Amino acid sequence: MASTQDIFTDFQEYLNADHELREEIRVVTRDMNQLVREIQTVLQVIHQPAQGTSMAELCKTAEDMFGKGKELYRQLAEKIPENQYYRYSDMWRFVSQRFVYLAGLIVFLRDGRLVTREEVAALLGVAVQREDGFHIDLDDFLMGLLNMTNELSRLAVNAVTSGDYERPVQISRFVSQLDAGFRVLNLKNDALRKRFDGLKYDVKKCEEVVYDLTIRGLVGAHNKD
Amino acid sequence: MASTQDIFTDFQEYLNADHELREEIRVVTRDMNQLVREIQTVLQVIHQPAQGTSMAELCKTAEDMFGKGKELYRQLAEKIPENQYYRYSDMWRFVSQRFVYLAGLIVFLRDGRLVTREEVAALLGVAVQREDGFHIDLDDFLMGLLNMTNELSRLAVNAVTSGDYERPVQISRFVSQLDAGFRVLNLKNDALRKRFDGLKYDVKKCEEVVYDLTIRGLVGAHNKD
Amino acid sequence: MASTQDIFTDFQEYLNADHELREEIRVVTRDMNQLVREIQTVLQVIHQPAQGTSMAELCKTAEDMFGKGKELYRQLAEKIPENQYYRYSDMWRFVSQRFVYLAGLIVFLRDGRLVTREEVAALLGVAVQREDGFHIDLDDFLMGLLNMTNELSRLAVNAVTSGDYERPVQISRFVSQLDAGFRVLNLKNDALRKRFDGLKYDVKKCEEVVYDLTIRGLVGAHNKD
Amino acid sequence: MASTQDIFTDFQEYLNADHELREEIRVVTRDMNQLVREIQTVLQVIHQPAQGTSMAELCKTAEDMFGKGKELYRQLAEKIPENQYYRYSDMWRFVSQRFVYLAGLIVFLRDGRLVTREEVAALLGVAVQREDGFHIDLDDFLMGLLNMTNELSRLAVNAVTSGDYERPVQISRFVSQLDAGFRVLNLKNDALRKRFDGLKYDVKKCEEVVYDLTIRGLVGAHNKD
Amino acid sequence: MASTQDIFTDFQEYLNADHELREEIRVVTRDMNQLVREIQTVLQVIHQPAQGTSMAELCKTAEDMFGKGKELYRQLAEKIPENQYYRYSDMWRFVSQRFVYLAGLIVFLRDGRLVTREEVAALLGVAVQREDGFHIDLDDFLMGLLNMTNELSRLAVNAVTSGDYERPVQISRFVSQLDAGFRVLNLKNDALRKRFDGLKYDVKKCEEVVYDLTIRGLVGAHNKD
Amino acid sequence: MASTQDIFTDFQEYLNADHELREEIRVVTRDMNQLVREIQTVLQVIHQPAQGTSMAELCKTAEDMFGKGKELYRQLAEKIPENQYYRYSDMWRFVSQRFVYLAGLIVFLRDGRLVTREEVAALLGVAVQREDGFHIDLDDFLMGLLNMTNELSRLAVNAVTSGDYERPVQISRFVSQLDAGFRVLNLKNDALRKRFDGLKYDVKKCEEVVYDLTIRGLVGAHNKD
Amino acid sequence: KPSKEGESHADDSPIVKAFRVFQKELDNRNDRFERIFKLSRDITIESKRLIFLLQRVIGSDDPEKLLAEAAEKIHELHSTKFLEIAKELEGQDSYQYLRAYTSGLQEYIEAVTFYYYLSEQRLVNLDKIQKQLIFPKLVSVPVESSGTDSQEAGPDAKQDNSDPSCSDDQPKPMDHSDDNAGNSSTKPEPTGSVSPAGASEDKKTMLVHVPPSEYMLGVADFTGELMRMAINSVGAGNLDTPRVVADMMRVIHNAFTVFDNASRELRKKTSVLRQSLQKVETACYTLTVRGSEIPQHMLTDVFTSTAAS
Amino acid sequence: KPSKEGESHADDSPIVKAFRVFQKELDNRNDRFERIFKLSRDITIESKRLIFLLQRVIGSDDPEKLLAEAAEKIHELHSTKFLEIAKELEGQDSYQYLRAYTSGLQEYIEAVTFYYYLSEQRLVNLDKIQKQLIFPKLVSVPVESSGTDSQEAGPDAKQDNSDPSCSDDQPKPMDHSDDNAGNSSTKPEPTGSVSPAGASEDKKTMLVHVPPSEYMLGVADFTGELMRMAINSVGAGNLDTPRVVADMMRVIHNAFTVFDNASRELRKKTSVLRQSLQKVETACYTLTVRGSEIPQHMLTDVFTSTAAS
Ligand SMILES: [Mn+2]
Ligand SMILES: [Mn+2]
Repeated sequence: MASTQDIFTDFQEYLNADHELREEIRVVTRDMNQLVREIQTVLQVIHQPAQGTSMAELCKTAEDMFGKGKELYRQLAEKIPENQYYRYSDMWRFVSQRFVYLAGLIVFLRDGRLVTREEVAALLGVAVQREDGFHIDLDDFLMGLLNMTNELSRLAVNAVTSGDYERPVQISRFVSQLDAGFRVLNLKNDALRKRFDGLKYDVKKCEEVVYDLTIRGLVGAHNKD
Repeated sequence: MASTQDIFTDFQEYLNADHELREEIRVVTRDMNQLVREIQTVLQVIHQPAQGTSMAELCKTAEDMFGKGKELYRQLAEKIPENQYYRYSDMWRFVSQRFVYLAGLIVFLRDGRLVTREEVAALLGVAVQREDGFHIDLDDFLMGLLNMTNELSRLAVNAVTSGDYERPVQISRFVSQLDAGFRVLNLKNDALRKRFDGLKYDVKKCEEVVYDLTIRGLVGAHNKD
Repeated sequence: MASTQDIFTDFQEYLNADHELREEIRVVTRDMNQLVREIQTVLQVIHQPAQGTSMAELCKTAEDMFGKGKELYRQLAEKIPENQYYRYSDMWRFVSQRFVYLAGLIVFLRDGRLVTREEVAALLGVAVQREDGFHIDLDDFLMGLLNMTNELSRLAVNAVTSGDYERPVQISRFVSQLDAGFRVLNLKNDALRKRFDGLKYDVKKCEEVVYDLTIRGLVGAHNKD
Repeated sequence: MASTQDIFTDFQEYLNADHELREEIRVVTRDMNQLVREIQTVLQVIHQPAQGTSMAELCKTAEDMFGKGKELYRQLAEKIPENQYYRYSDMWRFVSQRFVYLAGLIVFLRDGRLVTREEVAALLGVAVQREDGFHIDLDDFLMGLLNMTNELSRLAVNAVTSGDYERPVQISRFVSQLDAGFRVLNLKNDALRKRFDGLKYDVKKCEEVVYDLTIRGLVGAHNKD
Repeated sequence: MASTQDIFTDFQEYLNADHELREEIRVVTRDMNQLVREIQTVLQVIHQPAQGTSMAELCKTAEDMFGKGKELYRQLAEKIPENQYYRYSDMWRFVSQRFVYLAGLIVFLRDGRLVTREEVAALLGVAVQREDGFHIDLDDFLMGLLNMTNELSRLAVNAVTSGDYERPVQISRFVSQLDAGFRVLNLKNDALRKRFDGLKYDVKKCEEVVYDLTIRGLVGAHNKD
Repeated sequence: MASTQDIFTDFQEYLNADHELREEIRVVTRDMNQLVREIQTVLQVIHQPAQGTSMAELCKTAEDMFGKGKELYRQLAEKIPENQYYRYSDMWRFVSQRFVYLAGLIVFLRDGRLVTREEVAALLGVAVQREDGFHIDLDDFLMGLLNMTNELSRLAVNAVTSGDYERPVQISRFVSQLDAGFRVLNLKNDALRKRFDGLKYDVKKCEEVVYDLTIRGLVGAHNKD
Repeated sequence: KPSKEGESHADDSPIVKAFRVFQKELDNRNDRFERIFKLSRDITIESKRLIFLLQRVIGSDDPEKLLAEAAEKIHELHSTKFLEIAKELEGQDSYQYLRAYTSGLQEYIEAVTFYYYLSEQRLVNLDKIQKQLIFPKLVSVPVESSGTDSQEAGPDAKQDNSDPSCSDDQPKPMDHSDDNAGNSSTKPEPTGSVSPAGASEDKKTMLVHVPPSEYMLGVADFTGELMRMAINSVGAGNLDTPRVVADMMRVIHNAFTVFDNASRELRKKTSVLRQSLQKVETACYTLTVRGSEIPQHMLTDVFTSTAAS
Repeated sequence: KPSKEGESHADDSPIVKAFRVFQKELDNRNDRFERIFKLSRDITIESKRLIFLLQRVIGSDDPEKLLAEAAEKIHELHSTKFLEIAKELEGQDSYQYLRAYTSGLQEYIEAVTFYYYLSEQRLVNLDKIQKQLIFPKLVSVPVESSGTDSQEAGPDAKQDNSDPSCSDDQPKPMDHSDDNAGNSSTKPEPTGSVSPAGASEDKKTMLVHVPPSEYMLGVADFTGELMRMAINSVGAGNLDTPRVVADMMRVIHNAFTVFDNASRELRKKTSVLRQSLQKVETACYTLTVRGSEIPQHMLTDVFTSTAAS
């Protein structure tokens, strides 16, 4: 009967090791969440810019903070045994989505275009594809983009309040393009699909802001494309 | 077998005492709930002020009613055996949150700023910190503030209907600051976190009201600071 | 042995009678449900009035249909053994709530005020108070009113689409008064309480409609009383 | 709009009265439950009779305790407004079932036969039929009998342990007759039906005890009638 | 704005302290759970005693292991701020119940009687009453006793398989007495009540074992007291 | 839009027809249930046969009562549209199982062998296979057999009490063969499988009765096959 | 290989012999159920993709192309998965296997109802859906009515063999668009003279039976897609769509409130339907309120330019 | 045919172009998940049948024949469904798809554990189970260790080509019964030097990874079958089986109580396990009590004759 006992001892060891690893991951992701909150706080200023706030500077400050994110992802990647990414990925899925959202916001504010997976990967020092090492899962990249559109529709409203009438036009065009992009995907009935269902309200909100500006002659009707 | 029987007799006494105390607490909290409902009724008038309603008077009336609350908290505190606050606190948690919400509303309407824990404690005649006696738990204080923001976003809408265009601007700025405050916290995945997730809708609602006023020239742009 | 068997034979008669009565009640309540659905279909037109639809005529048509309801309640009352109302009332509780909701809707559309218990009782040919015979239970009357507010908030939205800007103002004022009324009640933690918690969303929805109209000058501000 | 307010004030009074009555009923049923526990404790002795315990005396003691039950039922009946029995009966349904079970047990132990509804009503000082006043509902009477059979199957086992071989034979015959009685009933798919489905296990247990006695010659075969 | 920020910083410190204490408690209770499982494993042998296993030695071994438990309770008590026992007690409630269950089992196996609260307190080095310091809550003591009866009814069965016919008789008598004790209690409708409802199955199981032994003459009848 | 309305009118007719058919089926199955209860009452006598009860006569009486069952199945079959058996079969599934159980019991008592599907079909006037018309589903036939074994294991016990020592031997052999038959089947994890899991206890019970008889020399050890 | 369990052994008791026969019947049924269940899962996935495709029609540059693509996919579903299910159900009582294919069928109805709404701006009836799921039997007696009616523009009309997946032994779905059958299949079946469940109307065909209740559940889900489309169309500058959709949804909603007591499933769907309707009504409201701020002709101009982006 | 959705169009914006690429990745993954899920369903069904077969071993005239039949079926499962899963998982991270195959895997472990208990009267370890699910890659480089160890009597040893379903392109499962690999796969993975999840130990093989937690859940279910067998064996006159089984189950039960806090799933299984154990203990008790009425040698006689029926 000794062999039966051995099996259970082995199993106990397996459970212990798993437990310890999860604890270590938790420590890193807690720091990541902290960092995300800090970057977010920096970027919140865009909604209520003080006189003389420079958007470019804000973006620079926020982008620099990704340096610490890189270090944290390095620590995290080190801990994950090769090919066990999906065993533990639920633990960093949410925070990765927020990093994508922030990166996407910075790139749009600075360059007026969609961030690429390559740029996000570079900012966080991870691989683009699963095959090449620790990466940001495609689902999480997409979810991050959807979180960004929600923030942008809010920005469209607040930009008007601050007297900036060009930003909403730019945002509206961008969000429409993103919407067209997502429509190409065959999403399953999962979290991503559910979140995508909300995108149409962001599109609508942005269109409404542009409409408000247009009927008042605050932007030209035809400078949209 | 006498000793076995004794054990059960002792326990029965223990159960009875616990049961009786809970009954007594229930009596006090019922009165508290009643009082909360009454103060709330007084304050509901802010959403549809009659000609000549004075906000200051309303606040005064509501604040005076806290006198009875003080008395009820005194009765309650008396009943709770020293340092068994958390054994029973689920019984008054909800009503305390509502007191905080009402106090916060009054202070904001009157002075345009956030109520402090000290003020709430003073209004209810309780200690600020657990160490100093019967107090309002911090979780409940925060929850009360979050309930207040929901009421304020509703007020922003109704103020416009009543022709008051400055109130929404004030509310929007205040709610934004509260939001920034909460973002600093590292909340666990609990009721507070869930309620905080709802705060963003209040922020957005207020921003949209200000937007509506700005684009129609009913308030000036750039009046943020 | 005989006596045991006899006892059970008696029981069977009792059970059979109960069983048959329930069947008979089921037949009547089925017709009631059918009628409720028909009246509801008539009233659905308010959300999408064709050119020249007269609200007064609609209400008249719907009210006339209560004639059949009266007959059905007569049949039902006849079947219920004196004073066993609460033994079976779960079987007609729900349909009674829907009758109240429809009566409340008609009276509001026609006269702009709250239906009274007396009016509902008269429409259905039942007593107002339990003491006087078959009646609509107070809980069910209140639940019917709460169901009505949801339909009214929907109407506020659709009236605007149909170009009627006064209806929402009237509805908003009415729903607010109902809300104030319910707030006074010390409800138990039951179905009624739960449904009341939903009322605040109807109030808010109506207030936002009035807001949208006011800020665009489609109705005047300060028209609250 | 005064009338709306009046309506709600009336409602509040109604709700308060209902609440208070429920509190009063709760007080009485608590005492009833206490009494039931005490009678049960007396009767538990049948499972482990000390030398010289007289079954007749036990039954007498237990029966005498029903006197207090009579008083409690009198208090309860007094509180229930005429003909609102079924509005509140869920509050005493369970304890009434236990009184029936105890009465049934006493009568069987003493006389070896089924208790009648009349006997139970007399013991508790209530009416037999609904028409004649406060009564024990038939469903609850039947449920009480089913609880009794469970206790009897346990007694069949313990009687053998105490060296009493006649009792199991008597119980088995009695429980079989009860089973035959219940089989005649066309029960709905409710709690009673579910509990009746458990009766077959009691029947089987008793039959197996008689079998054990028979095969060992401790009682004679063919002694069934 | 600074003051708002300060307030939230204070909040964060408070939340952090609470969080850390919970973490420390978790560490100790994890060790306690580990110890409980080890003692349990030692005592499992009673169900399958090898030739020559001495029950007394087993009990001695198990009892000695309580030494470590004493140390752990000392550490735990040290951490709990004076009189915040009930704020955190949900964290050790379950493991305390298991200690009681093990202590109760040992005392019954050794001395054939019920363990006292004093004995349990002494074994774990804690106070008997809340007033005197860190203690085992009475609810948990009782729950532990109820967990013990389930193990005992299992032992009654396995003892027979091992050829020990006296043990079941002793167990049955003991479990019956415990049942009588619990019946006296007026339990609320909580976990304890639910668990107590399960006790009757243990009583019945033990009675059936004694029945099986008696009817085959393996133990004498009438040996009840 | 007229055609859209037609679609819903058609559907309503479909629902009405379905509802009416279900009502008609319910009437027939109620009579079937009543009949089953009556046949069962007749057959219950086998467990406690009075002096001079003839098993053959009992079986004859019970079998004759199947005549009415035939008529009821004829009525039922008439109502079911061709190829819609499985649309409604949940409504008679349970009562069919009971008819199979009773038929199986009669045939075993009379001839000591397993009833065939053909015999059951003939007794009830239905087809054997789905292709040939209204039939008893194989699942229900098998479930009926499993219900029968439970009754037979009970009969094995009671036969001994009545002094009949041959019946248990016959039953034990029969139930064992049935068990072997069921083991051939690949049952899914459904109701049938669950019920089959209980068969082993019937087998065991029968074996134990035969064992009891054998060790006492009441039947020969070798007259079993 | 060792002998199969199903085979009879010489030493079996009569009971065991009987049970070996039972076993075959049970295994047959379970295996068939399993095969149909898997086909249904495939249909679900394909139908979901189809719906995504159709959601791109509003606001597309070339809606005709997308609709043609959808018709192609529907046709492919008929000639593969549905045909396979029809084969499995041949000679069976289809209600016995309804649980196996109901979820795929409902998702398919949602998709195909959406397709017809976009093509023909009306609710397709059950009769048309059912007919497309009738197939000629494999034992091919020459079928007279196999000539297609070219008047039908639906996916069923696409019967050229350009689809490489449509090899010779895969029959095409039949389209009886002559009206002599009426809408018999939405008529109450119990009283109907034909028996569409399992046995098809004549012996030369086989079918996947679509019970009216499954049809109606699919229609309910379709209204969710209508809502999505209406909201999206506002963003695309399409001002009429929300009102047109709201009208359609109100008709369906009112009809559903009439029979919402029929089953728990229908009741649940009705409540979701009501929520969707209110979302579309709110969109109509928003358009009205916002449109009030400038004259109508200017509003159209504004949205037209917006839509061009 | 119209162009597929996945293809790139000239007029796409850069965003749409990027999203078309995303789509392919999503579709690939979802399709793979779906295929594995269906294979898992098949494995579940086959494993349940296997368990039924194994329950007939006790009390059978020819247990060896039944065990051989079971070995055959297990071997077939390896060379069909499991091999297909292994192919699907090749180059993937198997934890990404674990949800797709865990339920089939657990049922399989229940079955195979039961098989080994009946053959060898002991609990088979994870290492042995895992090794049977390692397969040579299709791109066949000559594999040195492909010669089978005939010492192994398990289903994996049956590697002759008599099974017609085992055609040339279907490789046989490999059996590394040499001990140099140790029980590495029950060792804690995170710290282990090898990575059994997805990538197999050398580049010439592929595998279906069996995580220890799934193994243990399967073992828990296996005890339910042990209980069934023990109760059945009493009816068959087998007096020793219940005691032997009870001993085995007690060992497992005690072990489970030690780590029953690891997950809610394990805790639930532990409680079911305890109930099963008590049923077997009650059977042992019944045998003892009933056996007390006559001398032991006579008892055996009685049960032997009973068993002959
Ligand atoms: Mn959908
Ligand atoms: Mn199993």
